[in-house]
Amino acid sequence: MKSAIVVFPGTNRERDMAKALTLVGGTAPTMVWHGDADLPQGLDLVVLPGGFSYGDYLRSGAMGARSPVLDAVKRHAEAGGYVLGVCNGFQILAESGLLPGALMRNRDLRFICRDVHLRVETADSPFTQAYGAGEIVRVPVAHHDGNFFADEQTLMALEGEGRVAFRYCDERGLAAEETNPNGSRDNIAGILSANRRILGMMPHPENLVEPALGGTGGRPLFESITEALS
Amino acid sequence: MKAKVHITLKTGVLDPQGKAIEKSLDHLGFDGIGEVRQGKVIEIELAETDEAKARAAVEAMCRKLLANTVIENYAIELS
Amino acid sequence: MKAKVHITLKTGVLDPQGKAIEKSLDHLGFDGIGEVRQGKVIEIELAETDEAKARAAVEAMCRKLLANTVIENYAIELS
Amino acid sequence: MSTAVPITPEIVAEHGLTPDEYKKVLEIMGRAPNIVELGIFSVMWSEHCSYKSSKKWLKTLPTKAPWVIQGPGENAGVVDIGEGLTAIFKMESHNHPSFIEPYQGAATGVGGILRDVFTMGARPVANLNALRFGAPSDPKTRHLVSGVVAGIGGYGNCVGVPTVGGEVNFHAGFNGNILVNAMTVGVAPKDRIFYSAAAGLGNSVVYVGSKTGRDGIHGATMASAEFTAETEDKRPTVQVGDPFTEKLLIEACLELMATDAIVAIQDMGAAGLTSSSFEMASKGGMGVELALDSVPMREVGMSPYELMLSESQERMLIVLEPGKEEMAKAIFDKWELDFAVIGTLTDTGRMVLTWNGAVVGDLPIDPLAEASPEYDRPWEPTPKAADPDLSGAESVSWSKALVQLVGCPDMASRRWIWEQYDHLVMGNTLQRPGGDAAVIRLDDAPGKGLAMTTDCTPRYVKADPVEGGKQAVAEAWRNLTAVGARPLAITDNMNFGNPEKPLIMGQFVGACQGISEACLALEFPVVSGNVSLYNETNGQAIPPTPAIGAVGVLDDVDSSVSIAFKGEGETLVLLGGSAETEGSWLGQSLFLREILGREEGPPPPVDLSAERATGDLVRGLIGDGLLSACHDLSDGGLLAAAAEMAMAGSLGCALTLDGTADVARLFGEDQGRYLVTCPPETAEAILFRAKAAGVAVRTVGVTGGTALVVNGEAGPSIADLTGAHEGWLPTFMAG
Ligand SMILES: Nc1ncnc2c1ncn2[C@@H]1O[C@H](COP(=O)(O)OP(=O)(O)O)[C@@H](O)[C@H]1O
Ligand SMILES: [Mg+2]
Repeated sequence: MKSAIVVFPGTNRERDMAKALTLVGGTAPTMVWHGDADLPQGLDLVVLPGGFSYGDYLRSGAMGARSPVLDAVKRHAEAGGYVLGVCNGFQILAESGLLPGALMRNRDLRFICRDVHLRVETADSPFTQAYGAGEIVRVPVAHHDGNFFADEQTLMALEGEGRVAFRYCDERGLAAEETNPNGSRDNIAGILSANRRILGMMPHPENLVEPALGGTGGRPLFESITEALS
Repeated sequence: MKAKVHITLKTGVLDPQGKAIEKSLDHLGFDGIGEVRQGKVIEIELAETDEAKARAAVEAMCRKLLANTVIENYAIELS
Repeated sequence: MKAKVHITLKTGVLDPQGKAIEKSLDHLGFDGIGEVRQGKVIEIELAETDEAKARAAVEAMCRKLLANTVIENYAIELS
Repeated sequence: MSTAVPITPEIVAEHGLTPDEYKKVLEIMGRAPNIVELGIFSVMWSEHCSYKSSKKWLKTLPTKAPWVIQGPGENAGVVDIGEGLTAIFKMESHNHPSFIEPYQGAATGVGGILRDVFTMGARPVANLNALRFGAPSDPKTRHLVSGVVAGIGGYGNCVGVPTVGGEVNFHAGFNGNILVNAMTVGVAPKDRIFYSAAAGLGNSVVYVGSKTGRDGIHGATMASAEFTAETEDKRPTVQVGDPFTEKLLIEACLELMATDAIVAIQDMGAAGLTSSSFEMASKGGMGVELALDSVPMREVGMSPYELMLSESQERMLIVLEPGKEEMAKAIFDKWELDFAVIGTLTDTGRMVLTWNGAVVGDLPIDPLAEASPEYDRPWEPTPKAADPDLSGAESVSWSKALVQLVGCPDMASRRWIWEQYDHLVMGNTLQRPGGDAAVIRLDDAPGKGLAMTTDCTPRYVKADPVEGGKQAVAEAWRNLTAVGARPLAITDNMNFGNPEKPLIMGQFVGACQGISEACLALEFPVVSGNVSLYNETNGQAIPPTPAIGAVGVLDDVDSSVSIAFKGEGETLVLLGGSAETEGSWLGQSLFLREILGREEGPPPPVDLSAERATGDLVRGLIGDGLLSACHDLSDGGLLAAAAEMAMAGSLGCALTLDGTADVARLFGEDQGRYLVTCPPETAEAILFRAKAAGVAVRTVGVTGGTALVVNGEAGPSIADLTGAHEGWLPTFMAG
């Protein structure tokens, strides 16, 4: 699998992502600078990592979504390429229109860093195939703007096409208001594009891939992509 | 010229900041408070002196960057 | 009534967001952009119908909660 | 222009210089200074920059050990952690600004301490924060907690450095004067550490980072020196942090540091351009000439005075090797940061400031630095406290008291706080907040880890500054030991009241003495620190708070243990203390304050040799894999420690104590003790090794069940304890 991580000014989880990709996938990703007009040739996967591109100023992901490299990411996506956006990466994907909806300020207005439980809503995607559908996994969130919003029509489309990838829930799988950390509509934590090759998610699978870090809930995601792209 | 861009959340989009302010005002003992919504104002100094051209430019800025039209409306005021 | 509270950073106070927007507009190819500053607008629906009383209440809200007067100025508009 | 402002006695006084100090200024200058020069004297001789009240005593602190590479005197301390790496760290206060504007005050505090660390070549790898707030009942407290925590998170989260630990106290003594102490730990290769001493005649002095605005220029001074009609507009402003720019600055500086372009580098902290340029020149025995008109400015109409005194954030000063300007500029251009050559190094020994070619300031560097005032302020020791009144203790139910203690403001879980801090970014956090010390692993040395903690118990220090000073160091050492780390060194943040009062000065002197004794006994030197004096409101000083930040190393990070009970049926062993006095010390205990409502008595004494023996034993046991959990005993004593371990592991335990289990034994805060667990078959080996080391040891119970049981009497369930422990802070903050 040939992967690249896009680094924007202010990105701060690119190393975490690189570590996870290398550990699970076996090959180190290339780092691409936001100002670059082109992505490396023959790329399978582009990752927009977590962090605070442009300080999250104006709106999280707004400025990153308008940087030159995003045009290249869009071309990659249009050509059927795979894109993973985590946290700030998801915000950028939403801001750029590659995924629907928007990520607003958390319901309680506070930054939240803690482990949450996710229900894997579909195993039918290159990012989730190594999970079982309905499986409950524990991974951390670390964000201030993770409150997913989309209008009714969009939500219906996402649900109808099985494009909700992850939902916040409790350790038994119950997705309710009390298990919703940030106010996201319908507890949505991650969504897929129509061709299922773009995944945007707020939680950080890359931060929980080793027992030493306290768990391996994020690992199957990287196993999935590695398998899909090998 | 100077442009003021007012950015507000579309109706129907829940406004966590507004809600929180509403609650806090309530806690502080203010009553008769209805809905509270929070928006942004971005003030931009422009070299352009022609109003129509300035408006067109600011329109473009709004669409390209300043507002997220999935959730936000914008209004431009020039002076 | 409806109150609109405009909150702006005092002159001289650094506005990192404004600066970043300025740079970003520049990168997007907009030229002739001078200083950019970002502020907030808070819209509040009030049960009060007397203008003077409403103004006094909103003043109090500004001082107690809405504005951080160490770094921000506020202006109230009623309608 | 500013240089024309006449220097009147009022202006001198507003610059905080005493008549005697001003006499010295005249001697050094050989003439009256102009306003720019006066401003420079004023900041260089301020308490903050000159340490005039504290210097005499700071010099007595132990600062050396074979692993210390750089002690106090540079931007941060440096210790060798093996495998060609160093840990670089420091703690610094931002108390007053955080009280005025909690979010920005705390945020810029974090920004400042980060710069102190990366200026030395380190990539920051962890942040900690030691916070002291007023009583929960004080109307300002909630707002201050909320703002400070959001500010620390807002800055640290954005720059991408995990905030992994800290401490929080609430006490009425901090009502008008909170303490916000921030600590950063960084890691750098041993052969690439950067210092601040300028060198090389003719080398360029370069300014990088953000532009200079009118942030934080001393209010009173400005008002009378410069302001006329436009006062409102030119009013000095609160510093606002820009963590995004800081993140770029970290990356740009580290990129430049990977080349061979830097001769010296210094962040612009308090007193901005003045102290950074002055210190760099002074340390290197150089002169410096600065063209102030080339400083990047944020606002129009700024004066040389303002440029020299501004405290705008996210700026650094660098002396470059000749010919490296272009290459360096390219790096800062890439990161879209300002870069300007603003001066050159000279051999005149003077600081010469120009403005559009005209000299606006000309001062001798060494005489100014050498003549910087140093006071031997009169001091009085704190009188010894009488024994506490313990009446009422007999009738207390231990079970109720325990629930009350684990849910009291000083012991309740800080989860509400640390969940607002990104404590996971970088992907190296092995022990998250909530344990005795945070543990992170190192990217550049697989298998190795760093442990860190901050500690101080102000109520102990107030009752007895010497014992309290010792205790702060000992507790930090103990917390590192409890996760299996080898303690290396500390940074101290000395927060006290007005040193001109002999009793307050006595607290400072006593704390220094206690810290010194502990550092020597534990081989745990001071490598950096910060002093914050005059923490008073309406003449009332804060409880003396010498906050200790400490760093230790784990050579085998996998051997580290946490506080959580791991499984049913494990043996609980209590290590340390002494068999005779065990659990009897209630003076200044949390039990006495929270349950009996009295803040009395002397604090528990620290026996440093027993401390050392016990800690060394515990570390050895952890290293050898004999322990499954370990927690030191602090606030709330034995029972509180057992409860914390039980809550962390969601598992109960039954304690069996010889004789009667009175509250003094359960809640006494005798020092130097650890509660550990091990599989039953290992207990024998632990008892044996403890006896061989001369460390008091006894098995005190077994894990299991869903409640805490003492000598057969069932106490609270783990669920009730957890409810009280986790409930207090969120409930308080929801107000
Ligand atoms: N301000 C804070 N920020 C982050 N973590 C904190 C803060 N305050 C306390 N903690 C964490 O809470 C836990 C308990 O703190 P404390 O009671 O001071 O521990 P100890 O008694 O072991 O010194 C520690 O892990 C500490 O790092
Ligand atoms: Mg401890």
